Amino acid sequence: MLLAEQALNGLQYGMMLFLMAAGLTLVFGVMGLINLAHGSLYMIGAFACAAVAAATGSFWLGMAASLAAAAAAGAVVEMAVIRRLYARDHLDQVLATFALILFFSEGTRWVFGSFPLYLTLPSALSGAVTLPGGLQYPVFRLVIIAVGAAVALGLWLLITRTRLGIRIRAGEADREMIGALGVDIARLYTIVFALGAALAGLAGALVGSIQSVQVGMGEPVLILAFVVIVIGGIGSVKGALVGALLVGMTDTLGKALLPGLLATVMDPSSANTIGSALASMMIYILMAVILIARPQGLYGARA
Amino acid sequence: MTALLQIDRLTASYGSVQALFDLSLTLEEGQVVALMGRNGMGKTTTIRCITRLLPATGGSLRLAGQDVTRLSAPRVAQLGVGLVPEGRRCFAPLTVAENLLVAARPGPWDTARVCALFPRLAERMTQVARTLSGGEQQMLAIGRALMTNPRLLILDEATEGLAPVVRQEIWRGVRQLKADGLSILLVDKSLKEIATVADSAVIVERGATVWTGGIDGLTPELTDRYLGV
Amino acid sequence: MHEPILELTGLRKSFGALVATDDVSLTLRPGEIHALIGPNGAGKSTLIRQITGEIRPDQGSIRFEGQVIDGLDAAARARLGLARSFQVSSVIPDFTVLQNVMLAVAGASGNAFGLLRPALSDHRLTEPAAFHIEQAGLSGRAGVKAAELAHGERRKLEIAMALALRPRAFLLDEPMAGMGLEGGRQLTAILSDLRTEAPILLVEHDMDAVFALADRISVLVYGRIIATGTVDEIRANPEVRRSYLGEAA
Amino acid sequence: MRRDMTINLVIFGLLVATAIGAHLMGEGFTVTLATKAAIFGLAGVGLNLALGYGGLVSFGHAAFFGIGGYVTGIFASHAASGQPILTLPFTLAGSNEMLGIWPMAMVAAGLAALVIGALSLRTTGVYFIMVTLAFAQMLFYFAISWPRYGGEDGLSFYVRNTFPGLNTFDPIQYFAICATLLGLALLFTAVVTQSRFGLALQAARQNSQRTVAVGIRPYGIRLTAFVLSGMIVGLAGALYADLNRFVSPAMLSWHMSGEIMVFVILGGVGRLCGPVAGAAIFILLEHLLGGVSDYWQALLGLLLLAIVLFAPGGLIGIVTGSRRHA
Amino acid sequence: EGVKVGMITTLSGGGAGLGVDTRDGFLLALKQAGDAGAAVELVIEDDQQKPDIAVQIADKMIQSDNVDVLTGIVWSNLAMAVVPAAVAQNRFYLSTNAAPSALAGAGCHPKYFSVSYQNDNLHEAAGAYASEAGIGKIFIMAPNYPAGQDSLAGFKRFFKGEVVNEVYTQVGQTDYAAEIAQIRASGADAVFFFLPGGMGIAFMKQYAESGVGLPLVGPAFSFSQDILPAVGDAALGVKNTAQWSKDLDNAANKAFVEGFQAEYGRLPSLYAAQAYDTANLLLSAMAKADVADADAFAGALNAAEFDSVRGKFRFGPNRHPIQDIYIREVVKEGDVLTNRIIGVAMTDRGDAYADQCQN
Ligand SMILES: Nc1ncnc2c1ncn2[C@@H]1O[C@H](COP(=O)(O)OP(=O)(O)OP(=O)(O)O)[C@@H](O)[C@H]1O
Ligand SMILES: Nc1ncnc2c1ncn2[C@@H]1O[C@H](COP(=O)(O)OP(=O)(O)OP(=O)(O)O)[C@@H](O)[C@H]1O
Ligand SMILES: [Mg+2]
Ligand SMILES: [Mg+2]
Repeated sequence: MLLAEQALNGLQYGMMLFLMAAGLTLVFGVMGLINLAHGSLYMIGAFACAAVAAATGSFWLGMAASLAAAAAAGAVVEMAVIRRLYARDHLDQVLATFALILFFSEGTRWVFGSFPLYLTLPSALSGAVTLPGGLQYPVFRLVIIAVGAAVALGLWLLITRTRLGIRIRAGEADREMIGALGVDIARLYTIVFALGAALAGLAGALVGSIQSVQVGMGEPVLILAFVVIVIGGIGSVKGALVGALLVGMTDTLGKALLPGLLATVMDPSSANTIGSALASMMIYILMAVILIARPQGLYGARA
Repeated sequence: MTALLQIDRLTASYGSVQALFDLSLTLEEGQVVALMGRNGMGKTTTIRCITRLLPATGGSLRLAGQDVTRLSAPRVAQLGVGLVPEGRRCFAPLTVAENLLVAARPGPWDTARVCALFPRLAERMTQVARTLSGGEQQMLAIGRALMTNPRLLILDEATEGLAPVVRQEIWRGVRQLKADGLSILLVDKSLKEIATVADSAVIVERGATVWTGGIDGLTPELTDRYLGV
Repeated sequence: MHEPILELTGLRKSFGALVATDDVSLTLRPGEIHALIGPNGAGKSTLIRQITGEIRPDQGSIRFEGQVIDGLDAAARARLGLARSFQVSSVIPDFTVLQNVMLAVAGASGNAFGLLRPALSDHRLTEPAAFHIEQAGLSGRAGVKAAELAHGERRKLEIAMALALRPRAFLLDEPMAGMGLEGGRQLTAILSDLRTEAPILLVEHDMDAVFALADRISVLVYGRIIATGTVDEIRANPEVRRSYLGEAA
Repeated sequence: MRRDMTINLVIFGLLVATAIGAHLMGEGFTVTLATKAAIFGLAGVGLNLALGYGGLVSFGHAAFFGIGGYVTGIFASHAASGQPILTLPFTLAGSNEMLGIWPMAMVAAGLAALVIGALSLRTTGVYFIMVTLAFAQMLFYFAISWPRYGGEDGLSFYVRNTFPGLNTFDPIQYFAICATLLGLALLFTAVVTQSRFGLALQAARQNSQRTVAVGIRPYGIRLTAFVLSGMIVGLAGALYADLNRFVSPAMLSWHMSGEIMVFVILGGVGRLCGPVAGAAIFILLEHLLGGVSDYWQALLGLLLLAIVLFAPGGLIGIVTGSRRHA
Repeated sequence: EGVKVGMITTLSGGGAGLGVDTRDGFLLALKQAGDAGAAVELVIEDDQQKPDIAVQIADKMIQSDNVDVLTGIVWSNLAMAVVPAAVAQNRFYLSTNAAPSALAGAGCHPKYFSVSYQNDNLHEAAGAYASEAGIGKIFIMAPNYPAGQDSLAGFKRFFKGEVVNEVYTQVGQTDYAAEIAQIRASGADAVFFFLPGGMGIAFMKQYAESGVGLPLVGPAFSFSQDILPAVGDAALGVKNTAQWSKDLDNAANKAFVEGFQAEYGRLPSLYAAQAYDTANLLLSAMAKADVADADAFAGALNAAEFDSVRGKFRFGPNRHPIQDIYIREVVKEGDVLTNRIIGVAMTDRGDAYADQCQN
C-alpha cells in the first residue's frame, strides 16, 4: 500500500516536473535558447495567479491571469532582449537571462513585498478522494497529473504534427534561411517564446497552489527543468516526459526507500542522514549516468 | 511594361568592407538571366541583397514595380522570390519531407512533383537532411525552393556537386520552368549550359556591373577577360 | 606494378536498410590519381569516411602501406599519413591561413602537447606551414582569417592543410566544387603536380577535371563498384554513360 | 595583439592601483574588495581556459572552487585542533601554511577535474553543461549533509593561514599574495594558449572534425585543459576560503558556478584578462548598487542586460570593438 | 559617545522577509527610545543570505566602519561564518535569531549574546508539550542539515513517547508527497516537523490536501506572522512553540505590537520581536556602561535589565536566555491568521549546552 502510494507519488511528481519543464522544452529544446529566466516566468505566473485570485476571489481568474501575465512577460522579453541574441554565442544568452533573473526576482519583490503570498484552492479541487484500492489521494495532485498529460500531448502534436513545429525547428537550424524562404520567423519566435512562457506561468500557478508562492521559488525549478529536458534528450517532448517521470520516480522512491535500505546495514540514525543525503544526490547521479552512457540523452538526436 | 526585377546602382557592405559598389540588373518577366563573374566578385552578395539577407547601403531594388529595398526577407520571399542558396543550407535536423514542407506555398509545385524531378529524394523522405549525401542535399535545396512556388527563382550554383546526369536533368528542368513562364536568375560555372537557357547575362567584377547584354553577345573576348576562360 | 599504398577489401557499411557501400575493394598505387565517380548518394563520401576512420565499416579491411589500420582511430590514421579534404570546406574559421596550416604541421609531428613553447614563433611549425601555403597557391594570404577567405581560397587552404600533413596518400572529396572556371583550372594544375608527392584518391563530379587528371577511374553506383578502368574505357562504358555521365562524355 | 596586451596590463594595473590607493587612504574594506576581485578573477581565468579557449562550457566549476576551499578549511581546522586529517593509509596532519595547503588544494581539485572531465567529455554542448552541473550538485549535497565539517553551516577557522614573511591578516598583504597568484595564472594562461597545445585546444573548439583530420585527438587536449582549469579554480577556492576564514557548501553551489561563468562572459570570453575585468566590475557594481536601494539586484540585472545587449564580446569587446581573437 | 552597531541581515532574495522584520523591529525600538535610541549609530547591510557575503560585510564593518556591536543575522550558517571571527576581533555580537549549538557550548564567548533563544529551545519545548499532551507515537521530520539534526535531537530530548519514524528531507525541498505517504503509513498519533521558510508552507498546504489529518506540532518558524498568510487555513489549529507571541500580556509587548502595526502597517513576527528585544537590551547596557569598557559593557548586557516583550528574561551562564516557552495555536482573528497562547510548554528553560561553556 505504501509502495503503491509512493509509486503514484513518483508519477505525480514526475508529471509536476514535466509541467515545470514543458515551457522550457519549447524554448530551450525546440528553439535552442538557453533561457535561465524560465524560473522567473514560472514565478511570475504564480504571483499573478495569487494576486488576481486574492483580488477577485476566483482561482480560475487567477489561472487565466497567470497565463496572460507570463505570456506577456515572455513576449516582452523576447522582443526586447532575446531577439537581439539569436545571432550571438549561446553564452550571451546565459548572461542576459541571468540578468533577467535578478531583474525579475527583485522586481517581483518590489511589487509584491518580501513575504510569501497566499494561493488557495477552490473547493472543487481541494481535499482528497479515495481511489480504487482504498488509497486516499489529494484531488489536486490528480489534476496535476491530468494537466501534465494534456500538456505533453498538446506539445507533442504541436512540435511534430504542425507546420509551426517544423518551422521553429528549421528556424533553430538556420534562422536566416527560413526567413529567406518566406517564413516570418521573428514573429513566430515571439509567439513560441510567449507560449513557452505561458506554460511556465501555468506550471507556476498550479504548482504554486500546493507549494509556496514566494520570491526565489523559480530557482530550483530552473535546474530541475533543465535536468529533465537534458535527460530526455534536447528537442524531444517524449524525452522530456520520460525524463520527468524518471526523475520523479527516482527522487520519490529514493527518499522513501534509501533510508530504510541503509538501515539494514547500519544504525538507523546514520542511515537516515546518509540515506537522505544520497537521496538528494540521486537525480544528479541519474543524470550523470544517463548522459555518460548516452551522451545525447534518452531520445536526443543531435550530437 | 515594368520589369520583374530591377536593380539600380546597388551598394552593400559586410561590416566595414564594401562588397558591392555599383550593381545594376534588369530581369523581365519570363526571362532567364545569368549572373556571371569570377570567384569573390559579388554574385552571391547581389543575391543576398535581392533576398534581403544583407541590407543594401544604397541604390534600389524593385520587384514588379514595387520598391522592396526596405522590406524584410520573409516579405520579399512571400512576394514570390524563391532561393536556392550557395552551400545548400538544408535544415539539418529536419527530415527531407519536413524540409520540403517547411516553407511550402500553394501552387503547381508539390511534394509529388518534386519527387518526380528528383526520384532520389523520394527514396529518402524520412531521412534527416544532415545525413544526406552532398548531391542529395543540393536536390533538396532546389526542391524546397520550388515548393514555395515562386515567380522568380534564384539559383546560386545550384548544380554544384551534382552528378552529370542529374545536372543535365536540372538544366532540362530549368528549360521546362522557363517554358512554364517562370523567371530565373542564375549563377553557374557551366558556360555551355547557360548559353542554352539564358536570355541575357550580367557580368560583375569587384562588385560592379561591367557588362550586360543578350546571351549571344557573350563573346570569347568577354569571357576571357571577365571569367578567365 | 608497385605495391599499392592503400588497399581496400570488401568494405561494407549500411545505415539501417540502406547499404551505402557494398563490398567495395579498391587500390591506390604510388604516383597515381585514382578518381572515384558515381551518382549522388552512391557512397563515395561514406567510403572516404571509412578510410579516414570517421566511421567504422561493418565489414572489410583497409591496408595502408602494408599495415592493417582497421583498429586505428581517425587521428592515428591522419598521423600515419592519410590526409583528406572535405566535401564542404572544413577549416578553423577564426584561425589565420598560417595558423590553420601550422595546426596541420603540429598534428603531423605527433606533438600537440607542447604547453609552454610559443607556437606562433616556433620555426619548426611556421617554416613548413609557409612552404605548403606557397605550394597550394595561397602565398600572400597567410595572415587572413579563414572565415574571410573567398570560397575558392578556402578550398586551396584545404589542400594546403592536406599537404602539411606530409601524407602518404591524399583523399580529396570534390575539391573542384565551387571553384569557378579559373580556379578549377588552377587546382587541376596543382593536383597534377601533387601526384608525384603522394597518390590521390579523387572524388569529383567535374568530369573535365576527372578526365584531365585521372590515371584510373572507378565508378561507384548504389554502393558497388561497377567498373574500374582508364579514362577512355570508362567513357566508353555504356552502363556508366547511362547511370552517371549522361551526355557529358 | 599589442593592443590586447596593453588592455591586459591596464586591467591588471588598475586592480593593483585600486588596492594600493585604498590602502594608502586607509580604506581597508576596499582592499578586501579588490582582493575578492582578484580571487574571483583568478577563478574566472581558470574557467576561461576551459570555457573560453576550449569551448568547454562547464557549469560545475564551483566543484573545484569548493574543493579548494574545503581543503584549506579542513587543513586549517585540523591544524587548530591538532588532530590528523587521515591516519590511514598514511598520516596526514593539518597545516596552516598556505604554501603547503595550495598544492594540496590544487591537486585535490585537479584530481576531481580529471575524474569529472574524463566522464563529462564524452558529451558535448548543453549535455556537457548539464553533466558538469550534475557532478557539482552531487558534491554540493554531499557537503550539505556531511556533518563532519559543518554540513550546511560550513566550517569556520577564525584565523588566516600563514605565509612566510607576511602578515596575511593585513588586507594589503593578503591582496599582494592573491594578486601575485593572479598574475602568475595570467602569465601561465597566456603562455599555454599561445603554445601548440593552445593552438590545438582552440582548433578543437572551433572544428573538432578538422582537428581529428590533422591527427590530433581532441579528447586528451580537452581533458588536459579541463584539469588545468580545475586546478586554477581550486587555487582560487583556497584563497577565497582564507579571505573569509570560512568555507561552506555555498562555495559548491550552482550559483557559484554561474557567477564565475558570468564573470567570464561579462569580461569577454576567451580574453586573457576578461574574467578579471568581469569580476572587478561585477563586484564594484554589487558594492555601489547595494547602497542605492533595497532592490539593487534589479538594477544590477538591468545593467548586466545593457552590457550584453550593447557590448557583444563583453567589457573587453567594448574597448577592442571585436568579439574575440583566435 | 554612542554605540556604533552593524546590522548584517538578509534584505534581498527569497529570505528577505525575515531580514526586513529584523531590521524593522530593531529600528522601532530605537525610535521609541527617543534620544537614547539616537545615540545608536546603525549601519545596515544586506547579506543576500550568502555566508561569504556576510563575512565580507562583517570585515568591512569591523575594518572600515569600526562598529562596536554586530547583530541581525537570521541564518545559523551565516552566524557560524561571522560570529567567531567578529568576537575574536573584540566586537560584541548580539544575536537576533540564529543561535547554533556550536556557539552555545564549548564555542561560547563572553562577547556573544543570544537574545532570541538557543536553536534547540523551541524543538525541546515541542517535545515537552507533546509528552504532556499525551501523544504516544510521533513522526518527526526536519531537513537534512545541522539545524535540522539539532532540531530532531532537541525534540527527542524532552519527548517521552515513541518516535515511530524520523525523516530527514532535502534542504529546499518543495514537494512532500513522499513524506506524507510515510506519515499516513506510520501509525503515529501526531507529527512534529521543523521546516523553515517556503518548505514549511509547501508541506502544510500539501498536508492539508492529503486528508491525513493527524495533529501537527512544530516550532514557531512555520507559523510566524510573515508566513501564516501564505500557508492559509491549512495552518488553523496547529500547535507551535515560541518564546513570544503577540498576545503576551505585558506592557512592553503591547507597546511593541501596537507600535509596530502603527509604524509598518502589519503584524509583527517573531523575528521582529527578537530584534526589538535586542535593541532594548543594547540600550539598557548603554545606559549603564561605556562600550569602550568592554568588561563593564558585557556585564551590563549580561544583567539584561530591560523590559522584554517576553515578560521575564534573563541570561544563563552561556549568555543564552533562560525563559518560558509557550505553546501557541494558530487561530483566525477576523480575516487574519495569527497565533494565540494556549499554555506554557517549558518554564525557565535554559539550554542543553550551558555547562559546556567555559568562557
Ligand atoms: N561574410 C563575409 N564577411 C566578409 N566578407 C565577405 C563575406 N562574404 C563575402 N565576403 C567578401 O565579399 C566579396 C564578394 O563575395 P561573394 O560571395 O558575393 O562572391 P561570389 O561572386 O559569390 O563568389 P563565389 O563564386 O566564390 O561564390 C568577396 O571579396 C568576399 O571575400
Ligand atoms: N548517417 C547516415 N544515416 C543514414 N543514411 C546516411 C548516413 N550517411 C549517409 N547516408 C546515406 O548514404 C548514402 C551515401 O552517402 P554519401 O555521402 O557517401 O554519398 P556520395 O556518394 O558522397 O554522394 P554525393 O556525390 O552526392 O556527395 C546517401 O544516400 C546518404 O543519404
Ligand atoms: Mg557565390
Ligand atoms: Mg559526397
